[in-house]
Amino acid sequence: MSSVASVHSLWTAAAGAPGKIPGPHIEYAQLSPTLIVLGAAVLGIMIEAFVPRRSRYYSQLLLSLVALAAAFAAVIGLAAAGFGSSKAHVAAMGAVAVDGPALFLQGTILLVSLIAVFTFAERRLDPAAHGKHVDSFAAQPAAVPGGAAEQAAVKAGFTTTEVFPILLFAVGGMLIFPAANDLLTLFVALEVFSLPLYILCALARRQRLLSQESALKYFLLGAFSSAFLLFGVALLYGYAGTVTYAGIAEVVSDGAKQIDPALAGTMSNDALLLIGGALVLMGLLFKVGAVPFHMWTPDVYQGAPTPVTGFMAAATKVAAFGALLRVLYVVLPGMRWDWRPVMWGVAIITMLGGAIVAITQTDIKRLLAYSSIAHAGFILAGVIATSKDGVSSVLFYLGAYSFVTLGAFAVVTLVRDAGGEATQLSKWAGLGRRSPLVAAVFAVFLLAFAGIPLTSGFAGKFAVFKAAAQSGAGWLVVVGVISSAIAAFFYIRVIVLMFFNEPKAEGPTVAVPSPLTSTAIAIGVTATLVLGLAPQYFLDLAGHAGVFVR
Amino acid sequence: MSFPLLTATAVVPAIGAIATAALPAAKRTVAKWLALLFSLLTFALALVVAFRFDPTAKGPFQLTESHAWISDFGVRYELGVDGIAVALIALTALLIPFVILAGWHDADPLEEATPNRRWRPTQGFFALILAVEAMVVISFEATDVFLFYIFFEAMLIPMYFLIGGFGDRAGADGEERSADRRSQAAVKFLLYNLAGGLIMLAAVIGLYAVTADQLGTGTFSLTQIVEARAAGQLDIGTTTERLLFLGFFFAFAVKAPLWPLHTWLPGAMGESTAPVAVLITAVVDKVGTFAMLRFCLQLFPEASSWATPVILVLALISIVYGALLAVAQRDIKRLIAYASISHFGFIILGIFAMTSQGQGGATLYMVNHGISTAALMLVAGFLISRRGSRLIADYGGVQKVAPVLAGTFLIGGLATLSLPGLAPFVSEFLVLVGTFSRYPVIGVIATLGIVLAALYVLVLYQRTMTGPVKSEVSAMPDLRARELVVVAPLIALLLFLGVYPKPLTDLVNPAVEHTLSVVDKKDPKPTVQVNAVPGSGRAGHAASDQDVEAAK
Amino acid sequence: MENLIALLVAAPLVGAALLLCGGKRLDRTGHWIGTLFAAASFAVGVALFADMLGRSADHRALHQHLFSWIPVGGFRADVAFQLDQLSMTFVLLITGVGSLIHVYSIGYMEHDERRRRFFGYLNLFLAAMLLLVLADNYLLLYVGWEGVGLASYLLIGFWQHKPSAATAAKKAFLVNRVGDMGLSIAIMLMFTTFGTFAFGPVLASTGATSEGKLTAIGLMLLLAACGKSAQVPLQSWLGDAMEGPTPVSALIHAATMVTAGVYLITRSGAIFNAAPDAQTAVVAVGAVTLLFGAIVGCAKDDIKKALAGSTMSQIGYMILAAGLGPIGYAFAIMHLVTHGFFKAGLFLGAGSVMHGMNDEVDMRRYGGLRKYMPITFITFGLGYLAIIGFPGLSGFFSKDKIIEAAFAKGGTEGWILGGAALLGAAITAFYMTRVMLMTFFGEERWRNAPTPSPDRPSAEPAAGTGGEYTPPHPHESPKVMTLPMVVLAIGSVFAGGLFSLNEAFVKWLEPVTSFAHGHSPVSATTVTAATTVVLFLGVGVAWLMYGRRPVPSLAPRGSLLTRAARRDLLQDDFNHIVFVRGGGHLTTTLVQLDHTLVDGAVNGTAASMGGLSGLLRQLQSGFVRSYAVQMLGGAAVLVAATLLMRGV
Amino acid sequence: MNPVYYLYLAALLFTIGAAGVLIRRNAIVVFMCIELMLNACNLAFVTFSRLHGNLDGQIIAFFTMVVAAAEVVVGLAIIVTIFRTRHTASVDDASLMKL
Repeated sequence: MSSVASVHSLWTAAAGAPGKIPGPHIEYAQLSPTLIVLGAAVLGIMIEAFVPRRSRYYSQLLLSLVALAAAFAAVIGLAAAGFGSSKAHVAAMGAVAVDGPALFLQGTILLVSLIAVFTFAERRLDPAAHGKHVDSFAAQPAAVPGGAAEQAAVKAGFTTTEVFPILLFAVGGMLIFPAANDLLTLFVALEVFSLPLYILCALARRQRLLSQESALKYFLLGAFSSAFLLFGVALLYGYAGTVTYAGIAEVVSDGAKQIDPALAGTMSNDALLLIGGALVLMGLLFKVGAVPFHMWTPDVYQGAPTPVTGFMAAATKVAAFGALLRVLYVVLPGMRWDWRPVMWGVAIITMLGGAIVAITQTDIKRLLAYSSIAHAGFILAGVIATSKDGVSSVLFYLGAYSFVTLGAFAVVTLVRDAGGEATQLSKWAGLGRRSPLVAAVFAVFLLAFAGIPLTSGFAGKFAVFKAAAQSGAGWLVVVGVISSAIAAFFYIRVIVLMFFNEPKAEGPTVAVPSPLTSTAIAIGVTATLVLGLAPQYFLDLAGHAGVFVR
Repeated sequence: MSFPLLTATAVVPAIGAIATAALPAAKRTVAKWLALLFSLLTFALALVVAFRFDPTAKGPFQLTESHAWISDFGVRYELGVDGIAVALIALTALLIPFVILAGWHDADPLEEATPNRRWRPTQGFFALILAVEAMVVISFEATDVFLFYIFFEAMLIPMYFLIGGFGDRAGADGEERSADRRSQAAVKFLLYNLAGGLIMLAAVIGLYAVTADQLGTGTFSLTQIVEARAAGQLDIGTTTERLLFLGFFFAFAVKAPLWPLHTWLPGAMGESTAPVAVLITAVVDKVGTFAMLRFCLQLFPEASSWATPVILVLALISIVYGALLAVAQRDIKRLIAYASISHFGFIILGIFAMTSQGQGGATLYMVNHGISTAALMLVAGFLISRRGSRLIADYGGVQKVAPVLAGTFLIGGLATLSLPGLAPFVSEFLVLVGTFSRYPVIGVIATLGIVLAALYVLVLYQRTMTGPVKSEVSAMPDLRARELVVVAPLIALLLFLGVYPKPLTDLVNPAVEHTLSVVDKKDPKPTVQVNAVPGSGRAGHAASDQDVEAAK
Repeated sequence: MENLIALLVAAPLVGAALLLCGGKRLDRTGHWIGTLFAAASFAVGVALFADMLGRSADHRALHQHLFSWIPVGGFRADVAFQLDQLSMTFVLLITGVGSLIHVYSIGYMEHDERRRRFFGYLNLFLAAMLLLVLADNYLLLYVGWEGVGLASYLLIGFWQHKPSAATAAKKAFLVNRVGDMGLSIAIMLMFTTFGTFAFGPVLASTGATSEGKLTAIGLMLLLAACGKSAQVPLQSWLGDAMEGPTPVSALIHAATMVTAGVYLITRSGAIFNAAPDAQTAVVAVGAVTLLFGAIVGCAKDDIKKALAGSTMSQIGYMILAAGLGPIGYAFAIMHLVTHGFFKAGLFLGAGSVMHGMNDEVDMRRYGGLRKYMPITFITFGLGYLAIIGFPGLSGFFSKDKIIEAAFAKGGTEGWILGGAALLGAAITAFYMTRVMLMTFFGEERWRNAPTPSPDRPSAEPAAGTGGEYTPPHPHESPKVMTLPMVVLAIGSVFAGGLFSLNEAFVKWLEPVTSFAHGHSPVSATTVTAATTVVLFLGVGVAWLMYGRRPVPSLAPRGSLLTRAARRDLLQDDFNHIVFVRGGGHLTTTLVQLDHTLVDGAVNGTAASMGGLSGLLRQLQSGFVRSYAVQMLGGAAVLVAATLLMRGV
Repeated sequence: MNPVYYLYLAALLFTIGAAGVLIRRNAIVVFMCIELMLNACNLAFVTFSRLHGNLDGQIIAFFTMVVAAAEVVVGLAIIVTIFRTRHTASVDDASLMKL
């Protein structure tokens, strides 16, 4: 029974004697994480409306932290209650799955967003304007940059506290995305977390032009790709006559059965299936940032406010890969032999493309963007394994990677000069001399990206490649290895820059952050090292969460 | 398992590294002494290991420790040592204190450098050295392929900072140029080795896939794999095995370094300070050759013997090529670097000769080469620090003004050309005999190496130490007490091991026998069986008499 | 008793250690310490000799096993000594002559501030040389073999501030290394063949293996011998080795070290006996060298170089003899010993002359010195008579026997060898007479200033006293120097006769080297007569050329042969062109290769990556619409690929 | 009339939309093209819904409209802001970030 089917029954009932309307049956407890976050988001809007400006910042911050923490607790509770393994099932009348992967990913997303909130709330990095602390978001985004309105807004000490509820909306969408169990929910969730992100991208306090440009690009391309996804959904619906994963999977696996000849043209028409599947995949790959759908990544990462970039880079990837996994493992396992080779190709060009183009980057944020593309390739290698190991390895990788990314971008926010963040690589020269600690921390993140042993990056990479190798894609591993060798080159370049080059006179200064960012970075480093030295516990976690419910 | 001795041996220097790094900028001298203390502590532990180790005992590994670590990857924290490992651990632990002493002032911040309480190069220098020691030691102890791999790779990072971060201020040109030449060398070192390591990673994963496929659960335990293979449970397909072997060997050949993968070494050794250069060639590179012996051969016996001919030829090329290039060098340290390439050729030759002499010799060679190169390179370092130049042409007649320095330099050089009576001779001759007894032609060509070695060493000595005294060196002070303390023990050791290497051979032989048994190779038997009667040539003349009679 | 053997080696070794590590505090007493330890070693030698004589011929060999040196697998190398008659002979020669030369050096090196180190090196040499002759296996012998090489390197280059000395030392070591290569290959061959390389087993079982193997071993041993004993083609280093202090030339490059090759071949007799081809090679080398050395000796004006040439040629005799097999071994050793006496004496004499002549070595700057340094003159003269084989003196007995044995080889080979040996004897007489005349007779050419010439940098006043030329004041050397010369002179007079008393020496060595009487086509008396005749011929010619008319103080251009001989018969030029220059080119090209090819490949990959990256970057044009196009294209490819997979 | 034709129409509309996105410069128009694509999807949904004889497709169409509306809100907001700052709505002008 699917939600839409219930309505259907309503329609048929209407033909006969009027009966009472059966309400849909929703397991609120099991959806609690999502509901808490979205509820908090709504509440946040209320706050914007009713709470006086001076106390908005703190109330919003408090609200978001509490909400996310509560949601995380709820996830833990569900997992503890066994919804991750034994009691895993499909809730909300087939719309949302509550199972291991879903919970694991939701947990990761929530943690990541929790840390992201810290970086969002940071207001010590920029010099205080007119005696008021300012964060990295525009005082009044609608105002023309440098225009009178904006100056007034700055003078008045406006701050865009809306970012917190917007963030929460995005998180809500991300929580549903990997749990979505029918294509409609998938599409809606996609939009629910994309739209807030488009807005967030446009809110940078400094370099507004870049920020707005990135928002525009992200929005247009995002909408474009979601249109493709939607069309794909339509075709799949046409193929299977339903949009529930289980339903489609059924039709896919045991092909055409008892269909009235009237539908012979469409029903179980493989062309529909294949094209539809491909288009849906494309939509997801776009979010993942896989070549050739990666074009938005560097521009958006560079233009967006760095806290937002960090949040996007970490959380979006987690959510998107979650959804991708579910689609591939639940909807399309029947046609594995069709999409695996294609995905191999995608994975390879993604790994190589990301690594190679990154070599010649000169902006740290763009560099990290390309590295995230390369990493998307590595993760895809695990996705393609189509085995329980594959799933759990991807889950682990996502967890490890998201923390490293958050930490790295948090560090980027610290290195500043007169024009705000000094993202020009050349300006980072000799950072290791001026402030060894920050440089060392960043070096740790870079080494983790490079997959040097004893960092989480290595554990993740090994897990993914192992899964790939066992699924018989040995040469995929070789390519992965080669591209990580290439990738090592530019990570090392940054390290050289920081430690072995003489600092420039007009070089950037490292701002002393408030406890907020410090904690964020600290958590990042700890996670990186712990997951590198003793990953077993988390591997087990991911391992237990490796089964999808159908 | 009582006290985890092996872990302790690796952990102590690690702690030392952290402690040293933690010291504030002002406490430079303290840092030095602390580092020295910890290195000596490690040496003491290494000695304990050596004495607790019983060469005659059964079983490949001793003092073993085994704990679960990452069961998902089939990885266990498995330590254990055989004779070879013990010898190399002892070597490492022995050399580090000397390296630290020799580098006593190498990392003192330049005077003109602005006082910066955050920037603590000295602490960093010694901490990094200790970190390298810890990682090297544990990779000698690891009997789990994955565990080994992790530290094999991880040790690149501290090495990289040592090379790139600290140079002798003796570049031909200004500090600025030499600084970026240095960082280039460091980057080359890192990327080259990283690439090798990543190729190996693919092979490691492949190994896991194979074991997981055939043994049910994937494992990296060397002993387990060897036993399974012996019991016939594990049968890696020929092609797979060869591919995996190549993956492993490539990494080790880069590290070792084997021609044509050697080009990172001269740069790295030339640009870094003498102690760091010693660290590279005498300690870190040994991990490569050691790993060939322990992992390549034991994990992939068939593939090893399949690849042997090619490898032998490459080793041969390394020997001659390295020596010839050493002759043509203008830079003292680069000369020593190329000499090392030649020597590594000998080591690899010995390993893949697959005879007990060859492999025993190779192992001894690792130890002896470590000591001799350390002696030569450190003295060279002292020399360079005095004159502020690495160019051979800038020296001349040093022998007259600094006889002790020259003398020690000469002894180091004589060891490098493996003069009988000094340790390297024993190992080199063993390698040659071992190779010759299976591959006569290669053995003979390799013997050319001893002539070329004499050439580059003596040319170096003549150009720097003899002849009329150059004005720049006329005021050169002789070795100081600290420097003598560094060099004298090394020389004494060279002499001792040259005259009485038995302790070492006794340590190594069983391990070598075990390796050969795993590879399933036997020493070729002599064509004539003689009843070895110790004693005078009397018998000989009886025979010769008969010959004479026959002749008539 | 055998426990004393180690003492032989240990004594000088300890001495060396003391002197080299002792530091400045020993500067004043160093030379005495050195001499003491040398003498001690000699005393032990004598004691052992007495003991050995006390035992019957078959039980004279002693054996001492110290410890197991390198045990790996089937490879067993021990540190063990073997003292038989052959070794004994060498021990006495080495320690005896060695001690004498120590004494001599006390005077000769008096004014050198590094005298202590000099004695240290001398002791080191003694130790190594004794190790060489006492070792009971080839590997230990190899240690001594290279040990003496090292000592000679250090001593030749003792005056390191002179580039020529440093170069000569390096050259000596390198050429020797080539020989050593032969020795090590020989040892490897033995190991693979016999599974051991101890004298006993190897020599006992030569019968059990193929002749080919033995020939190979023999040739490799010969190569080693050529290196150490300065035989053609590895002879080039000996002449330059004269850069070293004269006592060194006397001890190492005349009496002892250079004869190690003869020892090696004699010791390995059993191998050579079973490998005729190897023997032929040996005799060939010997014959060629004895002529080569003699010719070179004729052309040199440098007194030491002339003597060096003669050393070469005399050793040629010994090698020749050793190559003859059982009929020759004993005489080879006998000549070796007598040669040890008179050649050492001659060198010490030369040293004494130089000592009196401000280290002038050019014989054309000598002349008429006999009345200024009588003792030197007499001792030198006796040595001279001995070397040219003047009847009754020791050289006569030993050389005569060798020539005889050469004929006894039989067949044309015998005639050729005998002829060569005879010719050699004649030339020897010639060049030694030349030396004698130029040095001690004729006008006193050193009184007038030298006529400068390009090939004589020593034309500048040797004393280096400013502008105008001050003639040296020739004078007799101090007792401490003349005494050893006297002793050696006595030796060179009587040793030969003593040895030949009813073949005492042959009988003494017979158990070790096995002796067989050669059957000479020409009777012993004829040979003796012939030798005597050619001897006087040589002397006569020399007298005509250098005795009758005055010697020009500047060397005449001379015939082609003379000029070639002055340049060591162009051997060095050959080496220079082929090895030095050729090698130089080779290495430089290799360096280029390493940089451009091997390393270039690596850097190339890195660079190409960068280039590729630069290209791909261009796709990121910054225009949304181009991004959209690429996405669309990607989608199309994705769809197409999926469809292709199914083949729909 | 064969309902499949509707599908062809949908595909055609989708393609036109996509082409428009690629061709047009004005952000607003580009955006409208995207809307066109979404509506093409709607048509497809409705058609399939008719073919399959269940209502899912039609329901989805409603959802799509809502989503599209939301997109309009966000999209126009962004475009308007950019227009304010740049005084142009050409997407090609927004190309500061490249390479």
